[in-house]
Amino acid sequence: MNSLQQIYTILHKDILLELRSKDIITTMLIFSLTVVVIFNFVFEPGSEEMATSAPGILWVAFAFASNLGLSRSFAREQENSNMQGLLLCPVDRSAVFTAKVAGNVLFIFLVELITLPVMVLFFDLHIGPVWLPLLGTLILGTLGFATVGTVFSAISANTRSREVMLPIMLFPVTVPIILAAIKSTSYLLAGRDMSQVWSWLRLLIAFDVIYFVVCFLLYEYVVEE
Amino acid sequence: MNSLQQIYTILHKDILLELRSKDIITTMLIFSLTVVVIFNFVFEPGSEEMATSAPGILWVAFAFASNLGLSRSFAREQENSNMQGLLLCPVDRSAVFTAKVAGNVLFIFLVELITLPVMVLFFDLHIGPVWLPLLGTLILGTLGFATVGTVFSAISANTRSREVMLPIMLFPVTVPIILAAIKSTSYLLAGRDMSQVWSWLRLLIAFDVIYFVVCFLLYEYVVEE
Amino acid sequence: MIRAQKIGKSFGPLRALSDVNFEISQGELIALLGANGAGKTTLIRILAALTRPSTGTAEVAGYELNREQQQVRKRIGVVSHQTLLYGEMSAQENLYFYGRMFRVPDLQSRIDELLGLMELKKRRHDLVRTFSRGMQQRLSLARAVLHQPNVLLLDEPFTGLDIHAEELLTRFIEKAVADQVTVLMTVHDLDYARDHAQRLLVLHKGRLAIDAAAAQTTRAQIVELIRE
Amino acid sequence: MIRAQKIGKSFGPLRALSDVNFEISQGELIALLGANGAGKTTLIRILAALTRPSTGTAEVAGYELNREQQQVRKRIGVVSHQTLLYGEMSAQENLYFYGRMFRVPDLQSRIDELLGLMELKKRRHDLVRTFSRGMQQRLSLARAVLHQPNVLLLDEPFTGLDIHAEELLTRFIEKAVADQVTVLMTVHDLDYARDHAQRLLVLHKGRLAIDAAAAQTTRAQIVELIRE
Amino acid sequence: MNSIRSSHLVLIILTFIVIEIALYLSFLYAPTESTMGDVQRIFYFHVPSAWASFLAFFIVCAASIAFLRTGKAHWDRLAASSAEIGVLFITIVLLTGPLWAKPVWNVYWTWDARLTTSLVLWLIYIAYLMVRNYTTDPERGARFAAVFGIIGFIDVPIVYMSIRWWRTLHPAPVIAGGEGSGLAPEMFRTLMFNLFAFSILFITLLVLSYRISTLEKQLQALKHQS
Ligand code: HEM
Ligand SMILES: Nc1ncnc2c1ncn2[C@@H]1O[C@H](COP(=O)(O)OP(=O)(O)OP(=O)(O)O)[C@@H](O)[C@H]1O
Ligand SMILES: Nc1ncnc2c1ncn2[C@@H]1O[C@H](COP(=O)(O)OP(=O)(O)OP(=O)(O)O)[C@@H](O)[C@H]1O
Ligand SMILES: [Mg+2]
Ligand SMILES: [Mg+2]
Repeated sequence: MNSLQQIYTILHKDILLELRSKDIITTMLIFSLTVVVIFNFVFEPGSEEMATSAPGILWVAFAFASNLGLSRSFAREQENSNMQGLLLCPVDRSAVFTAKVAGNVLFIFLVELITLPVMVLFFDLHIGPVWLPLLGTLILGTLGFATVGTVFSAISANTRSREVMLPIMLFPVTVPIILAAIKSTSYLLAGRDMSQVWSWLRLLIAFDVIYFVVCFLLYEYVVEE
Repeated sequence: MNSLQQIYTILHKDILLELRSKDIITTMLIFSLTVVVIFNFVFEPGSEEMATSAPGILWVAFAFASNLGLSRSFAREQENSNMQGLLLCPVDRSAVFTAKVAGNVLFIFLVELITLPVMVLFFDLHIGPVWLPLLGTLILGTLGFATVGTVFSAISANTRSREVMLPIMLFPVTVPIILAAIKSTSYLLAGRDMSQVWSWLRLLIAFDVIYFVVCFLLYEYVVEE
Repeated sequence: MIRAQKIGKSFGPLRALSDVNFEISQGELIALLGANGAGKTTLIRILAALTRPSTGTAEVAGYELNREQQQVRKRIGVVSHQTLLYGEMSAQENLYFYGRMFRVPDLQSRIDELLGLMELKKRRHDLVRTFSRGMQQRLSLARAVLHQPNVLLLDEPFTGLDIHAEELLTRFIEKAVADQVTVLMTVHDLDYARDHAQRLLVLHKGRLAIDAAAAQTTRAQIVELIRE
Repeated sequence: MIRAQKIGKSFGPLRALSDVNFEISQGELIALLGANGAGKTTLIRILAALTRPSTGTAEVAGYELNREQQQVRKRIGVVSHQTLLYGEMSAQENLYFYGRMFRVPDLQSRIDELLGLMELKKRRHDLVRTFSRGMQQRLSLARAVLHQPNVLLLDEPFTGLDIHAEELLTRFIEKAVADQVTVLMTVHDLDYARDHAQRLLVLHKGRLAIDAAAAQTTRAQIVELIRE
Repeated sequence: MNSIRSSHLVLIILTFIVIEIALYLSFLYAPTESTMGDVQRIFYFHVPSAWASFLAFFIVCAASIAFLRTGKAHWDRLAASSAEIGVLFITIVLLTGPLWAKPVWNVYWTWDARLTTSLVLWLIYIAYLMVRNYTTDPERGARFAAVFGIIGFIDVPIVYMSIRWWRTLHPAPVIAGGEGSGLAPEMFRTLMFNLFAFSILFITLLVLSYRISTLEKQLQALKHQS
């Protein structure tokens, strides 16, 4: 495909900017730790609730962190109307979309990978036997979140007075993803039957595919003025 | 006081901008509602856990929503370097601070007032007899949060990755406020003795006063270049 | 190389452009003039495919603007009111990024050449956000011409440039025109436009009021249009 | 009205200004010249109390910059590279806000006067973000002079203005100077500076290279400094 | 070239001696604790590290106030050095704690008051370091960090008290713990000496780190001139 190189170029630029500032990753990392600490005050220590709500806290932390990461990633294209600069380049909108999704998935997933072990320690989780399906859930959840988030952050970045749009759209629309991810994570951690987990995972995959196709098709309308 | 009129002018401008775009209030509202909804799914509905953790969820939702509102409120002063425009005006930094805190408290409190009834429904809370002290807790918690948040949002606006720096600074530092607010809310809802509640409320007042004085004194170092 | 047909643009109730028609052939240097708010930027943005016209069509560099955007984009270089540069990347990195996006062959030497031309070589590794206004404008010019476009759309390209850079840019444009590049640029300096441009387009409240060679219009005519 | 003593400013390793000394008395119109990156904006920002100098002190409008900022602020009007306007408020609302902040007496009629002067009256209720570049610059000028400052610090005030607005501004400045307002402005147009300013300050790589009346320097001298 | 001043050399040697003694006391002199066994010896590093970090954060606050009042850059450098070392020590607490917790509580972590507090403190001072590094203009970064350092330090006692009222599981204070804190005299003496030793270690690290940042600044200045 002839735009592969351009996808790579955009991705490379985003990684370069990230390596330069280490903004997104470090801050998301610390942020998700902070979220975990804050959420702890919701519960009495050592209580049952705490153990059962670990998957919820985990995903809410990831969702918040991703939201911030996404808005940062698009804010970068805004400073000097850089998105217009991208639009001046002879590149398909779909290539821009793919590159942006790839970058966002990469950053968010990295953060999750680093945060997860810390969470495992903090909540005394036993992920030994289920680490593989857990990783799958993580990737699937991230993919869905980043896909929708990429489109929405483009909308919210492009249309001025609708700056609010990212969280307004992102959270309600991704509630299904977050829920499916929470459910399968908690089933996995509770050692439930794989078939039960699988029903949620299937849902997650379905959401991912639908969102990706729809977003891919809609993206070009979103980035243009 | 001769800067009272200027405080009012700044506040009036912020309210005008908000009325025009409604972005701060809508964002915060949607966000806190989403948090409540997600948590609703984390627990089995109608369970014991749900009732005991309601105050925690309430405050965590408010804290995260406020964080978003605070960062937007400062982003507005940034678009065309408007903060520099404010600094060119012959007005004490402390007046700018007071106006900004007032605006933030106003917006956050409004959102809380709208969210609260929803929470009451969702979590089946009984606030009839304690609504007055509950409102007091709400105001006190908001005040402390907005005070610290106003200083930190001015700082974070001048850092790289500003969206993320705000919560990273804000949440750890406001842990005492969040904690005291959760405690008094849950004592109130559990129908505990007013003297027990009062000991936490007193603490909250003490925090508010300390933070306000310190932030008031430090603000001038933050806004100047 | 550029043909605009009945171009109109409304922003809500406000008509920024109405019924604009003109043609520019290859190797022409055209100045787009007009009062503040006359619609110059809007027109340039439409020709650069950054905004869709409300009505009308245009052809740029031999391709239809609506249907063959990619082909158009490959062949145009745009300088706009914003710099379109990444503040947190260095001058060199910005050019490298755009160069790759345009698949510029032999990119590094092209970058060296342009940084040399704009006299930014010493600052090539500094972050763009630390640049002064004029330095950013210079880099923005370098960015626009990186891929050797056939058509240059320049919106107030002299903004913030010192007199030395102004001369450099003038010489650059002259050379480009000699190489058969088509240039459409907005300027406020009437005398500059009259001295350098082969033809003047003057917008007046969104309509094309004058389309003539410099020699065929008087300065007073244009001034009057700008004064309203 | 302005006295700069040994002003220096470093950005990390980069020295943007070193040892700048000058004095400007009341009612003078001074042009600040220099190549891109020479330090003009940095100097203006220091005098406007928007940035602290790394070394040195300054006195503006009779007050010490560091100690009596409020007094200084009341008396200066600043136009900078940014417009400092709120995009989501109308022209009228922007001026009203700044007017109240400066406690401008009889504000409404002052706003009317300035909107008339800048010929923005028709657009007074439109949001500023929909303004064209030149219209924003006009409004930014109105904002800067709203409170009838004694000292004007203008950083490239002509940017984006059409020739008509340019004349308006020139006349406005001349009138202000006749009323004993002190004006320090940066421009790139040498001829304009030589024709209008009583004295020229030329920065060269952060140092004050020339401080002389226009008649006492040749154009060539300045051009050479700008060419490096 | 006196890259190491003699006063520094004295400090370094003193620290070395004191730490050697501390090691001896902790591993050989102090008796093995009856229920927890040898793990308990972590205690002698765990507690002094916590103490050293509190000291460090106090210095951050004091130096920040001094910096804002005087605008002298050396106060800022002192605050920055102290914060870095403080974060180092609180990190040691956060590492030794779980190491100790696993054998005795059978989990690495629990959301107990003292543990949560330590984590919150760690987060606050990580944020402090980030504010400094993430601000684009170094002069402002110093000012921001100072402001944050002051507000953050108000939190140190508050966080401590408030969370203690909230929940607790971690051992009660031994030093001012009143009756029955049940520490053998040898243990108590060892702890006391280690507190002293870590204070010396902290001071040495601070002095050296401060010296390094001064030298760095001079190097920068030299680079300007050339
Ligand atoms: C898991 C992580 C842990 C953390 C973050 C932690 C943190 C701290 C901190 C900050 C202090 C100093 C507090 C003060 O002086 O007020 C402290 C003291 C102490 N810790 Fe821990 N601790 C941890 C685990 C443990 C464990 C597992 C034990 C033993 C069962 C333990 C025993 C002690 C004792 C005996 C003191 C001295 C108490 C005093 O003198 O106040 N800690 N710890
Ligand atoms: N996004 C927008 N929304 C509403 N109106 C707009 C928008 N952009 C431009 N306009 C209006 O369209 C008209 C033309 O604007 P344009 O920017 O094209 O003018 P211009 O000729 O470039 O002026 P200048 O010389 O000041 O740059 C103006 O009246 C302007 O207010
Ligand atoms: N925030 C900053 N960080 C680092 N360097 C800066 C910063 N601001 C300005 N500089 C540098 O200081 C020097 C002077 O910049 P300044 O903006 O004052 O130039 P200028 O004379 O206004 O130029 P122009 O004519 O292009 O507007 C330049 O080399 C610029 O790169
Ligand atoms: Mg324009
Ligand atoms: Mg400048």
